[in-house]
Amino acid sequence: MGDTNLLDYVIQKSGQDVLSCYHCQKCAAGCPVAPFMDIQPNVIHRLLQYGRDDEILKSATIWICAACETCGARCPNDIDIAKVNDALKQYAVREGIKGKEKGMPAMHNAFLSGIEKRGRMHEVSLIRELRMKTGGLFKDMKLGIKMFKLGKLPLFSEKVKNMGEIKKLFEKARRAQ
Amino acid sequence: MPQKKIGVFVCHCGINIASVVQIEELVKRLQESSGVYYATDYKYMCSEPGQASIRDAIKEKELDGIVVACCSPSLHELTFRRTSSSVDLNPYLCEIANIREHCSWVHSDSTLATEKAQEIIETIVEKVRLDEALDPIKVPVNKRAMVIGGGISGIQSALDIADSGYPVILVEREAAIGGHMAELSDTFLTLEKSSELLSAKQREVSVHSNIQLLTYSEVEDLDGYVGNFKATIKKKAKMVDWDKCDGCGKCIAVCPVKVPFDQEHPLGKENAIYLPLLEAGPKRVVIDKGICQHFSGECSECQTACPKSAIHFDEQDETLEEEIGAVVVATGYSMYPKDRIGEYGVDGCEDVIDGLQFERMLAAWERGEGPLRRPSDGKTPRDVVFVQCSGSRDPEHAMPYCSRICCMYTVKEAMVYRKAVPDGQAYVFYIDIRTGGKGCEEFTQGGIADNRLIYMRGKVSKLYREGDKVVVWGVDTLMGKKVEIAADLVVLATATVPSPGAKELAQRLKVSADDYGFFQEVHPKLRPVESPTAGIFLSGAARAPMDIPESIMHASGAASKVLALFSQDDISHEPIVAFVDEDYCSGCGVCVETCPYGARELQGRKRVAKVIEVLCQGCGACIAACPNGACQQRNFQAEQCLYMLDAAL
Amino acid sequence: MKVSYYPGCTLKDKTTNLDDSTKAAAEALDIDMVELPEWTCCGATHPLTEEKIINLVPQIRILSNVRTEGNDSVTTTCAFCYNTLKRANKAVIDDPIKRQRMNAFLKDDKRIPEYDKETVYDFKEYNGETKVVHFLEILRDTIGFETLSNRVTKKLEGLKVAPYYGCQLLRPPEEVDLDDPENPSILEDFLRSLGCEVVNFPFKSECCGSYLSLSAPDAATRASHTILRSALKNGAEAVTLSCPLCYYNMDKRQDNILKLYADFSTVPVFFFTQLLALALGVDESVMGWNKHHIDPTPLLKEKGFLS
Amino acid sequence: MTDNGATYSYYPGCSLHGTSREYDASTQAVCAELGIELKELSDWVCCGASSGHSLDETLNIGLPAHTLKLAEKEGMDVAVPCAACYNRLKVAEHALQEKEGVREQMKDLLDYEFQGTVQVLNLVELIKDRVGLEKIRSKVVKPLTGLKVVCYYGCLLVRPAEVTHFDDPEHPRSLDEIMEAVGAEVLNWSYKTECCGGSLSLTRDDIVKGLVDGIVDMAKEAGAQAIVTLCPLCLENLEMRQSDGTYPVFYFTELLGVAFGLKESEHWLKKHLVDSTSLMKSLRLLS
Repeated sequence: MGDTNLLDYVIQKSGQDVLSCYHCQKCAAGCPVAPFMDIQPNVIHRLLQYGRDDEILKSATIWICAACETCGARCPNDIDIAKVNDALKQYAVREGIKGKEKGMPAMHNAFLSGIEKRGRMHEVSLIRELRMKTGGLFKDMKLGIKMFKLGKLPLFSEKVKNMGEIKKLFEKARRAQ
Repeated sequence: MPQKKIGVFVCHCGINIASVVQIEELVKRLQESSGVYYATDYKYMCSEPGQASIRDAIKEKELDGIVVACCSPSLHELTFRRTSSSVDLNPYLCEIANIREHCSWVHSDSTLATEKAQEIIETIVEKVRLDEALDPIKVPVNKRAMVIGGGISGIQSALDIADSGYPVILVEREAAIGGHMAELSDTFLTLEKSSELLSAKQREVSVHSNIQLLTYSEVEDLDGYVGNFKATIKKKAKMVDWDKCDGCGKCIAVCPVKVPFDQEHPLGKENAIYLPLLEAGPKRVVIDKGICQHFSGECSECQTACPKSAIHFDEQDETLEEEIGAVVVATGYSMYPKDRIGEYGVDGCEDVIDGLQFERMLAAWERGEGPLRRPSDGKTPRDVVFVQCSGSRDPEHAMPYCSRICCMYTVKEAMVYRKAVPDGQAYVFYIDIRTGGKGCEEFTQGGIADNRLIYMRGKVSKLYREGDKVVVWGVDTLMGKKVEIAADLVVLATATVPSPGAKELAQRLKVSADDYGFFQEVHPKLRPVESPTAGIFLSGAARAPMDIPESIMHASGAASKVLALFSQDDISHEPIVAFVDEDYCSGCGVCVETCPYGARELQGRKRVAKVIEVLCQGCGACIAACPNGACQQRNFQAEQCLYMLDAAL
Repeated sequence: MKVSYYPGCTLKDKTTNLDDSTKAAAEALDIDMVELPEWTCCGATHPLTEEKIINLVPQIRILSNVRTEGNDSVTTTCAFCYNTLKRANKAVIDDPIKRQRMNAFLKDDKRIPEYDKETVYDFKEYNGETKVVHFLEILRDTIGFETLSNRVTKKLEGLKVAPYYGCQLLRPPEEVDLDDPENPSILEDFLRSLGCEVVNFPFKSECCGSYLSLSAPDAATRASHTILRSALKNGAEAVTLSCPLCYYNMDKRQDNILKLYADFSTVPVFFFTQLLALALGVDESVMGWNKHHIDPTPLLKEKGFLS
Repeated sequence: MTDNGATYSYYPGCSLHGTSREYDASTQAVCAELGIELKELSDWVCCGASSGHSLDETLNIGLPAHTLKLAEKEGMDVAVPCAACYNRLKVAEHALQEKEGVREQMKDLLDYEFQGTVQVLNLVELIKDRVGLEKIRSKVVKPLTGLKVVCYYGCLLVRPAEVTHFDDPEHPRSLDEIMEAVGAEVLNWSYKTECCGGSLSLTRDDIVKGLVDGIVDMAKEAGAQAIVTLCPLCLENLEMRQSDGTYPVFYFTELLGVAFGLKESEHWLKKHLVDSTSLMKSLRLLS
């Protein structure tokens, strides 16, 4: 990341003026998943100011954020914390920093690699690849069977014919990091 | 004396009176009552139709006096007296019988209440029967004002009054006007240089034909009353002949007395002899007798060093007497002494300063006097911690009130500091950020974000020196964790308190001050710029902590009150005052001591007590004290009161 | 001037040198001080229990015994006993209900020591008459540091001492009221009157960890270390204090400090009465140097105060 | 905005070809009934959903931009039933227009110069604004009288407001109006835009259970017999993770189908994990 600290990186990448946060905690109050977070959404800004990058990047908060934009809509200083968390997730993945939350990164990686292969998301292969990485192969098995019986879990994935552009897109994305 | 034709007007006050007092029964009984010539009632006497009925009755029945039975006199006495005088009935022959607060509101038994109402009315009828027609007392107004204090408030009040064409004496304790504003760096919201804003005003004062500037002077005493004050002013000896002195500064160089940096002092005063920041004209030195060692020892270094031998220690203070009509108190504020806050370790810490001292450091940097230097070792502070509410909002140890201006000047100081030290980091420990006022919140939040100030919510518990750092123990309540910062410099936003000597001045002016020493206003909401003593007005921070914009508003507010006073050639005073029957007065002087308003004096060859009618507030203390009944009060004479008692019992 | 002396429990076993040096110094300064007979424990920390009776009984019984001895004041050097006695006394003075309850209890209590004998005791209600005075207050207010410095035979010239107050001597200020809680000066003036060089350091009234040394030893070690390190950093050669518990944390547990903070250098800790006795030329036996964990004698010898 | 009569490009998104087939079928049928022709974009690609914006900014904009390229080539406004896809496309559209440098980056990545000539429409917007309530009312054959429902918009349709510009982020009304138009009794409640947990379902179902139960309880408290929604992700979560297990959740297009008397409606409802047909039968809305 060069000499700029994480604070400057996040402000630039997410386009959110994190420094204008005056910690009214309206976001934390309205965030549906805040109770499950180890660091409250706005406290991330304070830790960025203190330069406690490690603590942030290893937190469960940035992965649990469901990007439902409630905070962004209600923040008096118009800070969209979902975008801040995106910038932090992207940075953590790129720097290979593993945090408390293992499931979500694995799920997102499996999702994108599926698209790189097929151009479209295929639930069965996504779940298979995810469970192989994080274990719990038989989780939701009962539900899975029921959905399969209802014809909602096609075994064969649809594939995009012209994959050339997709391949190029993923290539350039990797190089752009 | 022919029987006076007295009319009684009973008000229903909607249901407030009528719901308890039986109005018709009362009016019927009043019509039969001996002292009453005419009696009637109406739903709302104070309404326009109600007052019209009174006016018509007075004219048709040629009434000699009226009683309005309604609510408390403090509500509508004035209204009904104006109604009476509008039909040429002397207003002091119109009296109020309070049958609401004193009767219907406090009773429920309607028969008894009606009887009581009748008694109250008949008592007042007796009073009107013996009332004399009176006219307000006229007092000439000396249209000349005195402003005490030459800070921005005093300057603004003086200019407003002088610009309206009235002469003003501006008395300033220090050798130059400008007050604390002269010491500031930039001022918030526009970040303009404080000295630049001030110098325009200072020049205006020094050249204004209507303003007589008395610097290095203090008000010793104030006598007299509104429109006719007599002020005794002490012009302190400068001990320097300003015609000879050209401000070369040789004397300053040799002066052994050093004014400590963190002791409150006017700008430029580093020694006992110093160059005050004069608003205009050449630089000239002044000696502060209080700390000059010539008087406490035998030093006369400056005298010998002066090439023009302009210094002579024998110059005496001068005392002046000035006749004035109005006084504006603009004594301003000072900072709560920081070494009174033991836990902020101030005893050994030169690098723990207060907000005003940091202003001086920032102003010096802005004047290009080199980089920011901290008091202990002159190093440029990289980490500066601001500690808010030092001594404010602290009922237990210091001032319980919020000093109002620190949140704003702290963020501004932090912004100016970041200009002076671009790679410096400013931390602010606060309990609440109180930046109400136009444009203040945007200024603050913008300042915090743009300058990467770290604002932490938590009151600092302890400061102490460790090596060359000042360690700050605070908490960040957001994290719920203790925060320890090793700072190069700590700026305490100490409480704003009245300027030294304010309490004593209040006593000399016979004006009340609250227990912190801020001057007391008549009414905090409705009459904020007037003191309870008529003719004395309050301008700026002398009344309560306030920033420069508010000081200007209050200054002009006080000035407008002075102009209102000066707009009349004379002022009228309630005529219900005491008077002395000289035949009975034995000149014992008891009444003179008892009078709380100084409205009494023994006069003439016969040494007979005389009432200064303008000062008399009609409290009756002298009447009670007078041993031989020589003293009476108009329309409350003893005989009258006895009759009223008969009617009441 | 006759005053009862209340030593307190630790002065009879672990810190007899505090007891002996106090009595020796008092004698040297001819303060007529008589140890209270049959005294009991003062209840240590000011009553942690809200229980109505037991939290005041020990102190009030001691104070009323002082009165029965015919003295109007009691002195002690232990900060804990001073704090507890003074606050209990104030509680009884300020709160009529507590006073009533204590007197009721003391009235019955009078019969207990005589077990079987039904002795009628002319029990006089206790209303807080006894004055609780720390030994330092006697030096400051009764003797006066001026006269004290004249009575000193051996000036402790050049001994750089850091005065340590701890908490019980100063807080809560409105009840203890010995000195300014944030900027106290009584120990500084005392040391100057002995000729010592006073070392000012910011942690002179920070808590040493007190009885946490039993329940949370690391916390106490950390607290004492912060204090001692700050004293050393400000140039102290020795520390003086007036409380046996602070003494235990600061002197006895310096090797625990060394375990946690390798760069820490040990420093001798004196009771202020030891320095007083030393300065008054009282014989060595009262000092009990051997009771110290960090032996102070090398420093004293080096400074020429010990033969 | 190209008003090409009643033909729109159609971007179903991966879920509608997988776990939410009934949403795809009911959408096509209802649109046909309302005279709208949906031409599915050929060879469309996944919008990246939450994984795109979580892991890689280039993919986050690149994938939906690819779809926008296809749509612009077709030259028709594009209808997007799934709220998540709709959100992603709007974010890309917004970035291309507002964010500096994105247009060039996408030109380099997809070698296509974006014109911004095509509008992205979510299905509620299409039906309520383009078709209009009058047309809907005219098509009602069997009004859904007696059916008490609450409308659940989820978060991605209405937020962030400066990107989606659709309805009101706190109190949206458009779906309520559609359901009222077909005779259902739409009740007011306060969880219209509360998040259901979205992509957390696969890895943190404990969180989704908490959120979903909250939503279902509020719906019951409002007196509703069922929830109507418009997002496949929300419906999946609401059905899979509700502890009640019997509280029906409908796609709004399914109810429109029933109201329009479309025969295959029952077929769609049968595909739900949570039985939704018995409620309809009890109200005699299904034979």
